[in-house]
Amino acid sequence: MTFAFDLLLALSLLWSAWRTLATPRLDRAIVLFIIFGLLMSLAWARLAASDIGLAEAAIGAGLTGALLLDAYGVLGRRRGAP
Amino acid sequence: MKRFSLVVLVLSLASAFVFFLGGAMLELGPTAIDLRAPVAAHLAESGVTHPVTAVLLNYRGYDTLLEIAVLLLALLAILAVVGRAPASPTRAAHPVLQALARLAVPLMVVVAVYLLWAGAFRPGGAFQAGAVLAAAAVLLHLVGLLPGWSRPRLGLRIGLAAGFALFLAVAAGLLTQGSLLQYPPAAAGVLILLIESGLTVSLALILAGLFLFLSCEAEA
Amino acid sequence: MSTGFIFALTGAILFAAGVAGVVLIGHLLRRILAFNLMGSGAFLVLVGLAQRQDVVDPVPQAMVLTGIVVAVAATALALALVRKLHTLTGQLELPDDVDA
Amino acid sequence: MLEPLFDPLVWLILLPLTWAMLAFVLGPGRGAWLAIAGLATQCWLAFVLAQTVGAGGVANHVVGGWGAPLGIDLAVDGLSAAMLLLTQAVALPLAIYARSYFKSDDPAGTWFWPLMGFLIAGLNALFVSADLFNLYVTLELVGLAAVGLVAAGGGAQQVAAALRYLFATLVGSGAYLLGVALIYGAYGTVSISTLLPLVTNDTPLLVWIAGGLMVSGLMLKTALFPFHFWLPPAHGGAPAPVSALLSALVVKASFYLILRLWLGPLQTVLPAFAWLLAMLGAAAIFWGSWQAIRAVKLKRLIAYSTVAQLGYLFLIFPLLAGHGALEAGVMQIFAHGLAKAGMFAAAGVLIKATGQDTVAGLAGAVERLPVTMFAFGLAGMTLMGLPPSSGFLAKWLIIEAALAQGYWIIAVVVLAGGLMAAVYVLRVLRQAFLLTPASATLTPVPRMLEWSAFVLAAASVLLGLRGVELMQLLGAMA
Repeated sequence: MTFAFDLLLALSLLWSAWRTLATPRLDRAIVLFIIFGLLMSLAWARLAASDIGLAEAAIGAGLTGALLLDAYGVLGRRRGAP
Repeated sequence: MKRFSLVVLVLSLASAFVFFLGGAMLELGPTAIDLRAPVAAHLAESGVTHPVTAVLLNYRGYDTLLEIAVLLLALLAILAVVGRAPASPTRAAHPVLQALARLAVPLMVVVAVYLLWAGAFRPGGAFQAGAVLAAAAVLLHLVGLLPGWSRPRLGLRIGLAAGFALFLAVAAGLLTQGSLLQYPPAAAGVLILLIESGLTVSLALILAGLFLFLSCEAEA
Repeated sequence: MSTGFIFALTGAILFAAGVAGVVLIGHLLRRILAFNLMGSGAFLVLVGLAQRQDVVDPVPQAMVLTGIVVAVAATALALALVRKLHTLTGQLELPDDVDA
Repeated sequence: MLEPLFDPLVWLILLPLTWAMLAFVLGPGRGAWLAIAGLATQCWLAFVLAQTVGAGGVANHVVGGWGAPLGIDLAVDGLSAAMLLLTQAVALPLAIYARSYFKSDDPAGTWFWPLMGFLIAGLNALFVSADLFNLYVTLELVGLAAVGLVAAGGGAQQVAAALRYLFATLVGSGAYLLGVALIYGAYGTVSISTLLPLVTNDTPLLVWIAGGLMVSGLMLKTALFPFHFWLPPAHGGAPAPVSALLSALVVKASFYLILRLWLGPLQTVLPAFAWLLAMLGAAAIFWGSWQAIRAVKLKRLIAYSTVAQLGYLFLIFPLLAGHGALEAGVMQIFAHGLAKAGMFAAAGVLIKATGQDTVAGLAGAVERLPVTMFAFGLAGMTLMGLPPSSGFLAKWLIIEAALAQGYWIIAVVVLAGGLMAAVYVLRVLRQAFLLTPASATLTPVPRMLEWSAFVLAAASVLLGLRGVELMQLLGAMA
């Protein structure tokens, strides 16, 4: 049972990583990256590493995601009004 | 065509790499050294009861000292890249959002303090606490209650550097004990909590700064 | 197959995909994403491989905490540079390097 | 035994961290004197440490008192002591140079001092560390500081160069980190001294992959051909004091780490790649020199010369099993470090004076800026390998070691590289000896700039006469 869950989680990680790189729209890529980060913190929980899980959720997915979204917003706005 | 062959080349190299690495990982036996035993054996002298915190701030505290230097350095490099930007007007968000933020932020501060205190004996610590505080600052910025930072004034610069300075001072002061960062077992708990408190404040400011300095530049 | 090993293998694939992304993708924001995938892959290998018998090892866990902070520092710097480049040139890809 | 409180080994890390932090708190553009005072003290500390190591073998510092493998050990042998000595000896004149170089309103100088402090701290921490993961953190410290210095206050070209450099350095340290992860998986430790007895001839495949990853990552950071693509724009586009720091020290740090792994925990793995690295080194010498001969811009020329000169370092790997190759490599690190710092510093003066960064714009420079052109010539002498310079000594040692082991092909490469260096150095000097065009105007330059460039270049020549002491220091190996 746990094996099946681990495998599913691993596959979801790979899927979200692949979509992050391959999806044509940048905003979706960033959202997928944040999802990837949240899946990572689940993986850390499965590896009994709650410290990393907390840090990954807060820093990896949260702060990095906010930085990316902010950058995307600004670059998009600039592009809209040249 | 050239582009296509590059893609094929890189992807086949990557697949071969994964194939060999996976095989090599499978054939691995038990390791010659097992650090779990010494980590557990010295836990009583380390000043904390949570093994990860013991590694992070005591056994391998020197890594963490340099890591804070990396973080401070990254902020510094960003300041150097961004250059001078005029302070930007904040975009005021919907009053309901602002009210929600006013409610959420004190809660986040409480969570941060809890995480800091919990780090000594269970998952948590300065990094997570600092990240939550930074998130609170970012939230305040997004709803328009906290302006983006243009240039760090003296007070802010002191705040950004204080955690690192405190860590550095403790590390150097402990040279009197025989070597860098050699905590005396009796005082280890207090010193680690002192360092972590300083780090929480500075980490929060630095992590928030990564966002707020950049955010300011964008609107210039 | 242990949990540790599954995630170590996942990490290896993520690392390879991340490097391939950094090499192949021209768009700079996307490259930053690829770099982060690469870093996450290395972190998973570090903890997963050390815990391949599913016994918790705090040493690599602490190392990964250090690594995550370094990675976010690098990401923020990269974003600052990309934004600056966009301000100066309006481009989100690296221009050709010329000696003139 | 030194008092722990005054252990120079630790203070070589703590001191630059302290002045970097204080310079940041002091604010934009401040901290020059702090840095110069700190670096002067560090020079003295590095000298004391070298003497201790020369007399007593190896200096250690057990951080936290735990000892490897639980804690992190710092260790300084002859090789580390030599690198520390070079770092402080190059950084001090460059700091004096930079103080005059950056005007108070120059945006590139706003955060120069704290960035330089973190860079020097990272380099020193790298040279003393005996723990593979700790080395990763120091690599990132050095890499991010270097990128920050390249990008600071720059235009589009510089920012693009910094981004290219950043991705190269991050992928490089990422590959190194994965290698460390695999080593930890295989042995359960990342301490170099603990690993040494564990490494036997039946190395598992995983450790081979780890070695390949770590060395490829470090090659990318050292800009070994064909991974050199990021170096010319970054080193050629940065302000002169930054170019000098990067070319003289930063690329050497990752090379030092390859050497350290080669002589230490990966000694059963890496020698299999010796001729591959030497071939790439030879290719770097020819390609870098050729590009330098063709370069339009002066600093571009010097940057490509760095690509070529780094090639010599990789020629020593097939020779390391025999005698004298390590001495040859370290002599080349010193020769190129001092000469290239001097040359970039001189180029900075020329660019400031003539207002343009082209080789063609140098006409008449000998008449107007004799000290600077003399410095450029002395540094060029070292790069060409003319006696009595340290460059001559380095090349002589490589050829001697190569011929002693019957590898005459390496000797041929070294001689050919020297000839090509002569072409690009003389190309600059010839232009400088032309008559001043009537239209040329020259901005006056602070004397301090000219003389600090001269000191570095002269040191690169004079070291050739005092090479014996350096060789003796290297005798003190772990």
